[in-house]
Amino acid sequence: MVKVTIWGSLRSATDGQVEVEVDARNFKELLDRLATEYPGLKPQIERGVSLALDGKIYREAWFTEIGPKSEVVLMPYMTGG
Amino acid sequence: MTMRYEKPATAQEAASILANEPGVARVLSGGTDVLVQLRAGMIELDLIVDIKNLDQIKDITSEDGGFRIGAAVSGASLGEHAGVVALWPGVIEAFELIGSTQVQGRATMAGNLCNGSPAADSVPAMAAANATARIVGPDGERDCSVQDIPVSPGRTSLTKGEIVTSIFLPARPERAADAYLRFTPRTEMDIAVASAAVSLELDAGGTCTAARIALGAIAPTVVLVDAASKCIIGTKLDAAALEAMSTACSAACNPIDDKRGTIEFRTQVVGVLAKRAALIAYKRAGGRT
Amino acid sequence: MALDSKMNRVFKVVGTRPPRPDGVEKVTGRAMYGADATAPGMLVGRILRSPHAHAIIKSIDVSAAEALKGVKAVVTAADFGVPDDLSIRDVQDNCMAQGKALYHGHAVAAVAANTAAIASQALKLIKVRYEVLPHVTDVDEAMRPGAPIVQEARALENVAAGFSENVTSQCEFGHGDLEVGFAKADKVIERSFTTAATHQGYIEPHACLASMSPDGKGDLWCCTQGQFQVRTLCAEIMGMDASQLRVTASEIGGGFGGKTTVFIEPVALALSRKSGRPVKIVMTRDEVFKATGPTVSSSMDVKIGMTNDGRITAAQAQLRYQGGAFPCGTVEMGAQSAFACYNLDAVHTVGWNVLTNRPKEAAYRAPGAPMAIYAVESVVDELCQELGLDPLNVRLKNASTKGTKSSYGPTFDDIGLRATLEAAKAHPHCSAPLGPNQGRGLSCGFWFNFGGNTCVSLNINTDGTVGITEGNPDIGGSRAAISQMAAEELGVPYDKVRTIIADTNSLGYNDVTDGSRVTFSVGLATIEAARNAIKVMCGRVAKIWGIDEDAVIWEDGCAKPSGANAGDFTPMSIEEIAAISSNTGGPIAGHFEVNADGAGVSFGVHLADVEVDPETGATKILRYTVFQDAGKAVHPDYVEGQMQGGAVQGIGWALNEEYIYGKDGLLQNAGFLDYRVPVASDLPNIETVILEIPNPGHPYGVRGVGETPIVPPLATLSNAVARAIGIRLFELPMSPPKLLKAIRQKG
Amino acid sequence: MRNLHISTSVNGDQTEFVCAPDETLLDVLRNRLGLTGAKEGCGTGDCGACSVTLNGRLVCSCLVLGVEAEGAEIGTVEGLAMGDHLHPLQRNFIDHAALQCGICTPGILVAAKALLEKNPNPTDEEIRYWLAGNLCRCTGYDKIIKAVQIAAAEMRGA
Repeated sequence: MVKVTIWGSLRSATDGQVEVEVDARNFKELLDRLATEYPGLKPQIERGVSLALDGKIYREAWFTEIGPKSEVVLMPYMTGG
Repeated sequence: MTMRYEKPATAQEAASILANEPGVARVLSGGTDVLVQLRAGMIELDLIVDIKNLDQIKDITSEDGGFRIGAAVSGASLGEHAGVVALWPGVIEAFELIGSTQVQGRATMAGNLCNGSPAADSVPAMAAANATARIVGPDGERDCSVQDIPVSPGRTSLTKGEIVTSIFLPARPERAADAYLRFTPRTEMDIAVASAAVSLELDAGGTCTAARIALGAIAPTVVLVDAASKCIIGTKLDAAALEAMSTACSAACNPIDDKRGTIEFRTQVVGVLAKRAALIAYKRAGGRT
Repeated sequence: MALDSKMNRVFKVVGTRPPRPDGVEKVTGRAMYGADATAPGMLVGRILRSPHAHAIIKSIDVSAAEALKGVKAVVTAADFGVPDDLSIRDVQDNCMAQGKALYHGHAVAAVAANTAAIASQALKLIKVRYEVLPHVTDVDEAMRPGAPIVQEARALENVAAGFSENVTSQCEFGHGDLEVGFAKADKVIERSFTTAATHQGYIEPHACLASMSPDGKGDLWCCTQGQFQVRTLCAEIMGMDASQLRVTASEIGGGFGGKTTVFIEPVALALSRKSGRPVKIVMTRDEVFKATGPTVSSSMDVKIGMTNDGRITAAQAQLRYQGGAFPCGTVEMGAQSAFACYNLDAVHTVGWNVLTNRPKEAAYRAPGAPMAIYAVESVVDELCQELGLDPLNVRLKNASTKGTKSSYGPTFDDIGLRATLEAAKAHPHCSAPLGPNQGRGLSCGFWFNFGGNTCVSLNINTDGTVGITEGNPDIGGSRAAISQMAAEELGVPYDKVRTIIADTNSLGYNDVTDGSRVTFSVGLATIEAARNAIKVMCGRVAKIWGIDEDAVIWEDGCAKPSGANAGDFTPMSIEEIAAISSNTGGPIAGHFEVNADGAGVSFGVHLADVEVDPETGATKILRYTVFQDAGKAVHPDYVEGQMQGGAVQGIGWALNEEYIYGKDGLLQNAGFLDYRVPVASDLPNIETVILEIPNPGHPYGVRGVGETPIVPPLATLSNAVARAIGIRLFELPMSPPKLLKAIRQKG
Repeated sequence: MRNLHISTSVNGDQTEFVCAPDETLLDVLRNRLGLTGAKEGCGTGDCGACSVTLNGRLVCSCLVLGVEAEGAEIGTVEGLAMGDHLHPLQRNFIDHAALQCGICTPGILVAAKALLEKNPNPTDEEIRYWLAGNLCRCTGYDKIIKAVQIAAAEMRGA
């Protein structure tokens, strides 16, 4: 199981939980599980999210492997100037 | 667009062309205002009359101890003229504040005057210097005080067909000098939010015997503030005299709120500028504070 | 792709300052920018724009314009389809108003004609009937229930109740218990701030040349930060396959984020399709200000608690950003960045995006961060003043470091904030004496930096020189840095490498030049492409020598046997290998395609000394120093250039730059005269101190540097002014009328 | 619209062109003579990207009519280098990274050359004020000022 930190405005979709646990080995699985288990997250996941894995921000990479002890943080999809 | 371009050889010819033009016409000298307006679509012209071919239009000549400056003399040329710079440093510093080095390569004092902007930098300085403009029109030639030419933003007292052919900066006695200061948010490339020109004459003891103080960008036209002059005439520009002068300047303001500044700001700052310009002029004239 | 294990690598080319490859073209006037292209039979395109801030377009009559001699095509929204994708539809509607003009300057029609004069005349003949609607340009007003609604039904599911429909999204970040945190504080300060919208102010107006042929193929030449993005947007809007539209990026005269989308390109393509001729559109400066993408304006509240010894106990912010007439996500980045510099137990940020009748914002250097960090750094500074604490020491005490749980969630890896603060503390600027009416300001800054989709093709020419094809427009010297990294990796001299920027047909998809990503991502891909080419070369040499491929190594531009056991062979140089490539298997190349991650966040610290004229409110900058972690400065001149340029843009933002709207909702200062970017005489030298704390996500340790430097100047200058005259302003710009008013009110 | 026939000299070459009376010198240079080194950043004399010399004076070519070029001598960035030999300002701008995007560079080079002809040994402040009409949004001006100083020293033979 992977613990995922959810940002504030999405917590209404996770019954107010800051962290949720899902069974996933990579980002693709993680996003799929989140969308299934917390349907309220689906619109945001479809609009785009980034994921921080142990402090490093990934914007799209589905197959990035997640270790059982990894810190995973969901973030909005971001752009720069 | 069917704008025509004419480049007459004499002032009379220019006046006649302008007088007989049924459409919208403008004079082109340095072009740093008229071409901006044309380009920005603020004006649509039927005719542009380039006056740079006129006789003596690019000349600076000595006259009665002063200087006559042709209407096509650019800021860059004027600034290189040691005689004018020595006699009227405030007029020169005002004119040189207009635009960039590039704009100085083309801009003219006559153009700055005839554009009719309340924020024109050289106009308060010329007014303080008691400069006159020579005007040629369909009915001949006349001279007019510089401060009587702008009548409202963008408008002048010139009648149809009239053009300014030169500006005359008069002689002045020893122990006299002028100075100009403006406020702009940037150091350069900006339009005066408020400005002040001060021209002084001193006696041998350093007492101010005559003063002309002109303010810009604080009213629809340049304002000569006699009440402010009176505050410093007969003084050595002590703090109290300066404070009174500054207050008189602020009292003479009739500014607007716009994107460049507020009524409050213009009113306050113009007094500060007048005070500082007076001190610079006083020092240039040989006075010691 | 992680940082090379040989961490103590001695670089030969990286870190030097060679001349940039495009230098001669640019100093001789030969470089081709957006407006410099021409094509045979080319027409001039011009755009008619809304004179109203908000109006229904009842009808457009183009018949008189079409009838004008020399006019070859007129287009309106009716000439475009309705894309399925909402974000594409927004881009299209921004390029050509659909039914409603949403801001002053919104495009409503366009013409293509033989000459510019005819095109301008034709615009005047287009009759548009408008029904003028109430408008709103201020963010706080737009949020209130009852405000004029810019677009209906655009709010996302997560917006709380009680706002007007203009509030399109809401975001929240943070951790810890604020109540507990504030209770521990000895001093709590809460302040409200506003910042004006500013423009990137690139000197080159947008320009493009479009050519559509009757068989549906299109070519587009334009100044852009991302030709692939332009292709995606234009192909969708025009209903074309991506393969049929080739986009070539010209040299680009500045972007800073503002050239990451399209404004005129689809219009030029539509005019070209309709006229059957190439069409060039060049924006005027007036159009650039009115109808491209400035940054957001903001209204913000910040509350911070601090102990008497300078420890921040809790921090909270509410950010309200307006990004113009279409939804945008800038506030999310502001909300995440706001407190990123600090190691906090309790932090909470809420942000709202708001629609107004202004042009849709575009990215501008660290989008969303400068204003949020301005507000935070102002309150931190005020707390230092109130508690009598040294502002630099307080920041050191609270600075984020490796292991800090960031305000946006993840735990920081190696970051350079502390080192940067220490460098500032040790710098002579920090202790230089100050005179009357002078003050010294300090601020930290932060930006995420991004990687992204990147392709690089590296070809070994038959003479052993190197051609690199990459896909990101060079906005500030990146071709030099990329050539350096290739030269470093291949062991060849810098001048043997030439890097060019490909059109969209010559390479796979590359993300836009944004997010400080190019030197990082393209550099990374170049290094990997070089390694792939090296692998090919070593393989060829192994065959020649008849030894195992693993027994050949690459050193100093030569293939060598890996050791005595591999055999005794004379090393083969890249020139020798290239010369016989026909015999050994054909051309030699290395490619690399990646969606790069691991860009590594970046921190900066700025110090400024100012003098305020108490009689006029004018602020003069006396001294300015930028400290920033570059990871590894590949070409230090251009790293310094980014630091200096970003700082000066921030200085303009702090002091004078602003979008000024009248009560009529019209933009009042759409020109460089009254939109006051700093000129040379406004500024001192901008001193720079580059720190190099290697980024673990890049083989050479490179970090993006382009965006962070615009973040700190806002608070740096506000803090300096506050210390110079004892008055703190809570709005930007700190224009002289505002400052003088505050000075006089204080008395 | 009647076009006018103009004879002029551009970078020392006798040149003729026709243009409309309301066409700017900048448009003539770029669109009729193919000299696209001068850039249009604003069209209103506020950015300096179109700087050229007109009879030896530095001007914004967007604020000059093409017809005013009759009998004049015009200098543009294309005339700075002598053959393949760059002007010291050009070389030092490259060597000292005084350009990033490069769009303002032609105008700044023409302006800086005009300055050094008038004042071979300017102070930093004199350079900053002389170049105040040339906006640069990339560099923060620092490296431009330094490159002009280095070029000036080199041209003085210092």
